[in-house]
Amino acid sequence: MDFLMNPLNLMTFFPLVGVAIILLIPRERKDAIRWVAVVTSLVSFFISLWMLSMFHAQNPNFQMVYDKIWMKTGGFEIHYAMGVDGLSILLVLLTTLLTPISIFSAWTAIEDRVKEFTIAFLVMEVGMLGVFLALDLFTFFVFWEFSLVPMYFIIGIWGGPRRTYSAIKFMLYTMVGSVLMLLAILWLGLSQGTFYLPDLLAKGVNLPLHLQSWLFLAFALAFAIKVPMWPLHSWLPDAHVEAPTAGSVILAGVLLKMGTYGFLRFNLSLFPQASVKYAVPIAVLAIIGIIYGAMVAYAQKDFKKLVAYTSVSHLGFVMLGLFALNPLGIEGGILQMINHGLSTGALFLIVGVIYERTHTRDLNAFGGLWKIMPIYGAFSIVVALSSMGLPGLNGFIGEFTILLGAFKSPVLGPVFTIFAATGIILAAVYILVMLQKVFMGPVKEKNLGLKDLNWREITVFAVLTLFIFWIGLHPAPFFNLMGPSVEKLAHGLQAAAVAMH
Amino acid sequence: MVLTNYLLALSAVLFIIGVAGVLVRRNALVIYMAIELMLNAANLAFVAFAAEFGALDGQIAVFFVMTVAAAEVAVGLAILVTIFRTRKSVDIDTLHRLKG
Amino acid sequence: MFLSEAMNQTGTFFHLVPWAVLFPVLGLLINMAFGRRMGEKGVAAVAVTASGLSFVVAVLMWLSLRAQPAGATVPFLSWMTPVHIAWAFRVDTLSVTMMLVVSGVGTLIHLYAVGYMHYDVRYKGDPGRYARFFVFLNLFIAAMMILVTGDSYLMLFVGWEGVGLCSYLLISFWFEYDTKGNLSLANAKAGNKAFIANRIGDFGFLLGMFYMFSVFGTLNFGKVFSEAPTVAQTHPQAILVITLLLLLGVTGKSAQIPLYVWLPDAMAGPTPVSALIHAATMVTAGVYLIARSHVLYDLVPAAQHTVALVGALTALFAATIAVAQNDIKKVLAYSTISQLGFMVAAVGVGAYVAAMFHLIAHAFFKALLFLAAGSVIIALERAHHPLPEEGGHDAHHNDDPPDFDPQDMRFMGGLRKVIPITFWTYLIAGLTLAGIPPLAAFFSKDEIIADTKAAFPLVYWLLVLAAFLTAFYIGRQIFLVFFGKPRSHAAAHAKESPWTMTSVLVVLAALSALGGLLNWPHPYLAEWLGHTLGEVEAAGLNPLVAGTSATIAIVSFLLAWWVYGKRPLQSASQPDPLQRPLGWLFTAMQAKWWVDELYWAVVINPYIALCRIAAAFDVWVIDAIVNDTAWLTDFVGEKIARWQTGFVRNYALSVFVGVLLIFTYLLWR
Amino acid sequence: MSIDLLVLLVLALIAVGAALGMLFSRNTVYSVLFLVLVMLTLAVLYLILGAPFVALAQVTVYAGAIMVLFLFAVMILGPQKLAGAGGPIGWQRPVAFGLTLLFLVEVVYAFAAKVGKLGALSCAEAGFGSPAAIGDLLFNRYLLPFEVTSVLLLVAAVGAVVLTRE
Repeated sequence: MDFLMNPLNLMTFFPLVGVAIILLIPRERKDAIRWVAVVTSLVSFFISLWMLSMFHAQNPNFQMVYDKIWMKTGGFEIHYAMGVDGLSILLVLLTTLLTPISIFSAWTAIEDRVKEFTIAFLVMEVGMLGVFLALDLFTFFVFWEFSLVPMYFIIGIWGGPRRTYSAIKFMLYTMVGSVLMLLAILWLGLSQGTFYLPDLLAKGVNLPLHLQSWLFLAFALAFAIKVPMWPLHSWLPDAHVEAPTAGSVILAGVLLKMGTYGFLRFNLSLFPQASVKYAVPIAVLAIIGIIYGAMVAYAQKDFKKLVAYTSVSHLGFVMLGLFALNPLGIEGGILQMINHGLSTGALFLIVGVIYERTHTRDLNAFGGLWKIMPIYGAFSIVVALSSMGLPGLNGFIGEFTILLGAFKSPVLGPVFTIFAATGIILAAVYILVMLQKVFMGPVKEKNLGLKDLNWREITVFAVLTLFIFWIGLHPAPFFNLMGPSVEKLAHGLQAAAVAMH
Repeated sequence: MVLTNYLLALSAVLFIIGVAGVLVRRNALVIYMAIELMLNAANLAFVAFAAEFGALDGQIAVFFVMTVAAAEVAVGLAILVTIFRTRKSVDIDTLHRLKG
Repeated sequence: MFLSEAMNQTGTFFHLVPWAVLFPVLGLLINMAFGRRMGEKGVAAVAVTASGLSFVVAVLMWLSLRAQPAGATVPFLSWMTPVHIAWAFRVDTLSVTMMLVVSGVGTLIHLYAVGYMHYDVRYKGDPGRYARFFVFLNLFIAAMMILVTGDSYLMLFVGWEGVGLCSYLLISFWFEYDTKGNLSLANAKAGNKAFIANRIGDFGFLLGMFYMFSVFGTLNFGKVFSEAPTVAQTHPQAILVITLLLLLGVTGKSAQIPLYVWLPDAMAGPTPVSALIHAATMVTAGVYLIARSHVLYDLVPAAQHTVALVGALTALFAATIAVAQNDIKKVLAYSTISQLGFMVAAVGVGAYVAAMFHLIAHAFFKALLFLAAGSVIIALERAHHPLPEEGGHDAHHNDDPPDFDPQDMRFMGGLRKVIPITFWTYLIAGLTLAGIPPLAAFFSKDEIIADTKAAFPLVYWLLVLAAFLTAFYIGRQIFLVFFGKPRSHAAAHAKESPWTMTSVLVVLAALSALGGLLNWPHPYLAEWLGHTLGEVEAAGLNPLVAGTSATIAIVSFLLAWWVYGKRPLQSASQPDPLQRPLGWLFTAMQAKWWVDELYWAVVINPYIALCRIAAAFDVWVIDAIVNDTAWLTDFVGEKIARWQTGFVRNYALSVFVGVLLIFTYLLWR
Repeated sequence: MSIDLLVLLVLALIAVGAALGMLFSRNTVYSVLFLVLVMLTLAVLYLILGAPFVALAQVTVYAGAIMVLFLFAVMILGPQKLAGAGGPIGWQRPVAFGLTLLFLVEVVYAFAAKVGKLGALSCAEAGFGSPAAIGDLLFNRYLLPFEVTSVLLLVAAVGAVVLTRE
């Protein structure tokens, strides 16, 4: 029974309780199913708050660690290990926050096969939480692959016209990366004698640099596809455009962060020298991602594709932050992951709201919505400004810290910051043009009858806006949570950087 | 005095003729017979080595080869007969439906 | 009794400074929540009191500063812990001066807006938006307060972008119309242009802050200014780069040469917005920034020269364009750019007090000019198609030409008789702008010119030329609008605006007339700012310079009378009297030297094309690579499948080939 | 040239000739008979090699039973001659011939260069290939394969019957 006494396990596997209940409910009682799903994910959220209360921020190491021998094969013990530290706590909270929001927002959007939809969502929450909490390379890989399957079904079944194509593309693209990662995990595990992360971190990976580089690159490829970084991003627009609104919110909000978290937890922690060696190329790719994402987003006609490309741009910032290899950059990167989850999640909800009413995503079909849907307009302006990085809102805090970190970074430098900072101007361009096309200008006749937000949508947006303002005005609690852990990580990287030069 | 090499050479030649038979002929029966020929060539090699090393195991192997050959011929001809009923021809090339 | 309690132990009210920001925020929240239910009167009351209370706090700060001139820093809340920057307010003479101007003029404009928006909202046919206007106006006051009272560059930056946001929201307030009132995207595009131009400026500001943080380790004013001299030694060119990057930010916000293009388009916003944001307060934020960072600028003469040069060039360049504009608000917009050029030139040569003095004077008379222009526009609008509740009959029976635009001066003329109060207040403000002696701007502009004469002769001549053009274009505007005979039905039957608007005009007229007393007989302002800016340049009037600039102003004004007053324009379609003598030069000035077209051709269109290429590249190359690998595997698979012919003999052959290969391998090995 | 060698040569020639005959004969019955001839010559060879029991088994089982079965099959299926050379995949035949010749060349080369002198026949003690010796070996060491082959034969028999049922 001690399995469920550990808060992390309880939180991760609690959604399965919801799944069990939903299985018992007959298919027709859609609302009952939806309520059970929302309540389960909310309870999971409260458990995560309980876990947060037990998390003491000064301790940089893993906390609430649960470690059991899972299987013994060929003289190897494969551990089932779960733990949380400063790097992953915020992402766990983001997951448990966004899941109820996206289920709640899919109330009227999903009508057919609601039972399977909610089950897929809850199972995915288990997968996602597992990824962020796993402390054993093996467990991590299991959860990593496991979380793909529900998203494949969510895109594939409830998606738009080209859903099968984009679902398969999404699945295969990620699988290609994770195959290499599996090889790297095995090679690492076998060469170091253990898959257990704390041991690996304590002992340090004693491999010559060129071998370390290969491992680093294998991990990097798998995570770069997931982030997505510049050349490997072509699955994202298709997956987002075809996924249902709730699916897009979770895909953008959490699944993309598994890539950046992976870089943080594995690439930076396990291979400091290789990180220093590859910091500049990755930073260059990140900057290309920022500028390229912004430009392509500006040229999009489809509202959802525009928002999808903004994710490429925002996560370019996160990657730049992470590979600045100093505490400032990494803290900015982690916070920007949270900000991106909130503001891009909200942006997808905005697309969802208008898509539910007009069943089109073509930007030119809208116009002057602010006049006929004032509340919707107000929330959208706030969310758009937050994703544009307006000071006083959450986006700015992340971007400012990242750019500052990159500027003072031992490996990067002012030139990187200048190019990345142009991203801020380009972000303003595509956001404002989007606002102009959708919310301003004269109202088209067919849009006159559109109803404004109902109470359900308002609660969802209110929660997200609350966080947007909170992180914008008082981010101290968030920074304190991750401070020590990032300090410890950055210390390792600093030593590597000094050793390398 | 007779060297085993010569016997092996004979066995090889017979084997190659068997292979040629399988590849060239279009009549299913002749292909079966070519296979029998190849088996016999193998038996010859077995016996030759049994004789040379003075160990009877080679000859035991011949028996096993024989039983397998017998089983194979039985089943093979049965199949051939059933096919013949539908195809009315023994030509192996008529059977080409199972393709990529 | 209330004051005594509020006073803390040291007998000052410094700890109340956060309320300067919180009152407007409270006001906007109330209006946002209960706007619909409170009706126009309620909304107006809440908004005006919020701004008024902010002004009261400013006055309290002023009182406290009189007692303790050094000022204080009031911490408020922790903010960016990793960079050790907190929400903290800095109260000193410089910030309080700005607070007084912002909240003072702001409250007056709130009052004016109550009347103006009552009509404007009805003409645009969406009374529901009344509350939203005042929400944004209060948000602007709050953002401006954060800007001026911020204790670190980052907090200043929050206010900086906050006011940028408010100007965006207020410019595109009527987002479905254009300035003439027909449905179009013009206002929305103007809003975008303003925000993006500001954002480009803020890009420079941000980089400046990054460099500052990497060199100083902090963005807090106190620490930065104390460490500046030492850093100037250790990192020789650091301060230069930082100050120039800050200048880029200033050009964005205070509409100087490269990034001024958004201000004329910002006239798309309702007139109170133009008055408050694009004349009195927001655009002066750049001047405040340089004045605040005077320590940095004083260390690097090269930076100061560039600032002065940029200011002077802008002053002259904008003045030339203002001379040839027909839209009443466009003239004032370019005039604002030009006057800002004066201020930036002043801080460029280190004349911080002169700059602040001109800033204050400008806030008064330019706000008045805009509000009076607004009153003229509303007067013409009400005459053109009167509102139903004012006995307006629906049919457009009057003989106004179809393309009648209430903002175009060619349709005005002879308004002094029909709207006398607006005329007299406009005249006072116009003469102040021109720099006619007894009025405020004469002293402030004269101080600037006197200081530049000593420090930077080239800038001096540029400013003198700009002053000459200033007097000319304001004279032109006054004679076109108020003298001669009415050139349209609406001009003939214009009616004076209600007392709520005209009262504000009168107050502002008084302020702009008497503004000179601030620093003339006795340099109060110089002493007052001295506490913050340290040693301040010698005040007092230089008779020679004063004389020359006064004569220039009067001569130029008379010239304007001679061109536009003596033989006033007869009809709206008559070409401008300057058209013939100046020929292509006049058309160039009217077409704003085609700077907008240049930016479109050089920056915007190439960017759009590049984005399209990138989008196509993304689909046809990156996506294609992925899809083609899928197609390739399919193609290869299909080719291999063809090898299974179905003939048993082929399979036998393949087996044999296998045997052969193995055999040969075994042989050769 | 010793007598044994001469005998071997004659038998070899007969065997190869019969095999080629089987290969090229148009009439299926002829090729069956040629195959029988090959088997008989092999039986004689086994006798020479001191494997009398195997030789007799060869004659009775192989030549006798299996070839008779073939004759039955030929009779059932009718000995029509297949006209034409290549049939649908004409290219098969020449390629097959080429490859077999290549294989032959390689085998010859193998014998010439690679295979050393193997030992001469030892024709050791009498009773070497006698049924007693084979039986003893068969039922001791090779009992399991013996049982397995019996099962195999059973399956083959049942299979043949099932397959040819109407």
